Amino acid sequence: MFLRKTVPTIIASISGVVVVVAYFFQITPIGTLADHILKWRSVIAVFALGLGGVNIIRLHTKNIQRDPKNFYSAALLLTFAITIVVGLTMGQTSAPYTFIFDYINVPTGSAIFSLLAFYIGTAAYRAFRAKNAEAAILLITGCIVMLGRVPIGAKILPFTAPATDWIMSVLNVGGQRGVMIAGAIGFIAVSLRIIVGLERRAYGGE
Amino acid sequence: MSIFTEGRVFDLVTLIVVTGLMGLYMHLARSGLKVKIRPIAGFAAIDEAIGRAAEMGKPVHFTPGFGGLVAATFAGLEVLGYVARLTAQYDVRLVVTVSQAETFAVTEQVMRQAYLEAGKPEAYRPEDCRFISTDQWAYASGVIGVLYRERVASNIMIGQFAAEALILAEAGNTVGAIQIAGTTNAYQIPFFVVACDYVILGEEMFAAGAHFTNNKVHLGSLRAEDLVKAACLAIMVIGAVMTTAGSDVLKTLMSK
Amino acid sequence: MNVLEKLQNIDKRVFYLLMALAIAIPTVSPIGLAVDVTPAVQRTFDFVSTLPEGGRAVIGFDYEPGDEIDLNPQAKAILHQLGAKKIKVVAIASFPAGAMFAEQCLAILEEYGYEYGKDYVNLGHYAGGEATLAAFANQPTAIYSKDWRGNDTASLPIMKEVKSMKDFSMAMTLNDGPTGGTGTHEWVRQAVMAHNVPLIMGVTGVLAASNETYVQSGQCKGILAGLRAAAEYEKLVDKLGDGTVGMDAQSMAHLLIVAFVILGNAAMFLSQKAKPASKGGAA
Amino acid sequence: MNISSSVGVWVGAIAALGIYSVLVKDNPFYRLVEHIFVGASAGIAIVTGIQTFKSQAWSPLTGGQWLLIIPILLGVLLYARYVPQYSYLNRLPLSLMMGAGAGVAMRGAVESQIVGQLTATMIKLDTLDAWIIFLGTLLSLSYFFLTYKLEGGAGWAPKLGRYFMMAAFGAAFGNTVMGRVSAAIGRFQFIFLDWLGM
Repeated sequence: MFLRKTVPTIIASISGVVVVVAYFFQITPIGTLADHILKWRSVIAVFALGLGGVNIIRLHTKNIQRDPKNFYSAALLLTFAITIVVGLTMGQTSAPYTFIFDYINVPTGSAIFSLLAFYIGTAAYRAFRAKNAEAAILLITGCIVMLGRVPIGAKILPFTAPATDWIMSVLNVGGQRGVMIAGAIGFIAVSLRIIVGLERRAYGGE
Repeated sequence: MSIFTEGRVFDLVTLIVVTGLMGLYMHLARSGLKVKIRPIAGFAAIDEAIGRAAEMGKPVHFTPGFGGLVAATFAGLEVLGYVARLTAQYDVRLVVTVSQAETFAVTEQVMRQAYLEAGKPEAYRPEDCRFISTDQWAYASGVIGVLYRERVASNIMIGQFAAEALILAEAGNTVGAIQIAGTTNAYQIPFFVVACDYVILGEEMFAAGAHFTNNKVHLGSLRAEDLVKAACLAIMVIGAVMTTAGSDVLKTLMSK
Repeated sequence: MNVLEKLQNIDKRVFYLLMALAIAIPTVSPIGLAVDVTPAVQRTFDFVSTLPEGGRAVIGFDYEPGDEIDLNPQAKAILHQLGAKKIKVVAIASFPAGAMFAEQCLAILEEYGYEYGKDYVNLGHYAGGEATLAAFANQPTAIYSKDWRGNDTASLPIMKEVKSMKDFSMAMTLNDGPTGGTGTHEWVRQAVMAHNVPLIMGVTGVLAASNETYVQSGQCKGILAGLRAAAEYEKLVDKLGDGTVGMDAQSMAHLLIVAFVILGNAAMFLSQKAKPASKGGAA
Repeated sequence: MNISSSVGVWVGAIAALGIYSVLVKDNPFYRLVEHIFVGASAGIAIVTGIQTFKSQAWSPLTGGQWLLIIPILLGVLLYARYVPQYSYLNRLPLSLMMGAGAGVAMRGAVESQIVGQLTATMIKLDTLDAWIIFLGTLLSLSYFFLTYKLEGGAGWAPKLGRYFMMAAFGAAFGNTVMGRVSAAIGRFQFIFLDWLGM
């Protein structure tokens, strides 16, 4: 009971409180302790990566066991293993490792990112329908800003360029701020519940 | 030299008042104060989404997003607890994808615990709580893969999201999943609004505990949050009136 | 399903194909859609036009991968103008990747008969931000004993001509912000305030507003902001390039999305008119 | 056309085509690229993690910073979850990560988001624009009252607040298109110019 419930709550409370106090007060021992805690947290996070590695290996070996012809899972495990072996034995500046990074990781990542250019259009086509007042507002500000941002838009509808500037610097501000202020109050509430041990479930407590 | 950090004194006072108020109302709620929460459509839709998956015999996908252990992720994990218990009860398969390792470490525990609480610990399949990759775009591509290949009936995304938000939401829409999403990131909410069926806007997502279980303490803290919002409204009105009248006193005080 | 309903539920793949064409066509052959030259860009162009033929320019490639989409086209457009005026170019970079971008952009000068080492040089990356730039301004060879290609700078004819920042008739920074590299403010201090060398800037779109103050104060002779400025500059130097391609693709992509939105709404309203009881398209 | 002879360019171009193929539908090509990408990037994460561990924990520890034994032990305890009778021990490291995370979230929320946004709203109300910013902020915040129901006279406030939020969302959406299209232009240039040499 003690190790299961009480100690984790105490650890969470102390870590949270120390980090907060160190931010607002200039008390050297607390400041040092907070630095330690944050550093410890990043060290523990490295161990968490190991859990992720175990999960990847478990999932994909299971996939292969279930279907020995599942060569996708085999390809994933193979690149996973090669990357780790190359990175650890030859070093992060070696040519094979930089090849993986520069020619597999970076371009594939950029390609995934650029899918957004396509998705943003279909999402707009589907959702920007003036079915009710809210959808109409979304549609109107969205389209004005889209046109106002490109020279040809301003050529077709000259009002869009100044309207875009006005929307971005005036109309847009209130809505953004409301979301941010309310969100921050929620941040404090959820953090407080964790620090006082009310969200034990979140770290697997009962 | 003062023990207070300069420029953060007013922030400290704010924090003390806010947390004090929250503590007080959590206590009041526990000792009998009745607080009711207004309906939040996105949360109500979660039951519907899981019911739909049960009818169709297809899985539910949940992701707490791209974030590490930050406030929005905590809210996502809180919702995951309820989602996992519900799916366990209805015998619906739940696939969870995670990007950051520290978040994964917690997610796995939340899921296991939820199955235990639902009385079905044996139904928990470790390989359905998936660590994809800490890389934002690898995570996005992996989630696209899960949504397509597991043929999910419902896609729930609540937590911290960045630019990948729309990729996940469009992929979910393409496979015809009913989609419920929530994030506090004001720059990503628009993409959920256009691509998902239900959106839990910003702070609403922190009310999950109160919504699903009517947890008294949680309801108390929500009441305190509302009082803080009311105070913020009052301060903004007073501050704007003062500034208009030519006085910067309040602004200066708040920057201490 | 009638036509109006179909127009409300067009297959996503039709849109994807059109979007791919909207981006691919200008990439393969620039169209040069209407781009009006704004006063800020015109001012920059006019300033560079007043430089003496055969003068010298130092260009800082102060940006990282991701921002080359905006800044490489700006660099190339300016280099066309400098090349036509036979102005010698010395490139430096406060980011390692900046030196690589410099190498890509400087290739343009070969079109104008430039010779490496004599008419232009890519000195490569320097660490240390403003402090190093200040030292460079006092004595360039003290910072660079070798150029990016590995030559001894002492052996290069162009480096014999530049003993200090004062030997340049113009400085330019292509900049993506103060984090990590040398920011625009540091260039104002080291080029303009310390050595009185006129400075122009090329920045990413988001940095335009914050750097406008230097133009108003006269410390910056001209500013180019984002891909759009690159497209405008390409029009001025009459060399349609990546900036025009980018703006063409942007214009077409934006128009395509707006057109689809209008189509969806028009179809929805027309079908509602036709059958008042029916509901709209998919959520 | 002058097709590239660089292996790296070919690999990058094939990967990009594989990713784009998912726009048509899920297919073996996309699936393979996705799996290789996920494998490589997760491998990179592990390698980076081990380097971080060496430089931030192991080297300082062997250099005499003994306190670092604490997070290392706690880190090892994360794996207690695989041993049923000791699995509860993994709550110890989790509680430290959660607690510290909560602390960081809390201090950040007050400073930059509440106080900063409040003072930014205290503006001189002498123009229509200023009033729009001011009222927009108040009304959208009023939408977030969760335990008080604004009824009757005040019932329109959260509704108007939602309108302001929708206007902001539309604007943010429209404003983002350019950056996303730029990313696609970058990839297309890579495919057509660097790879195919057109």
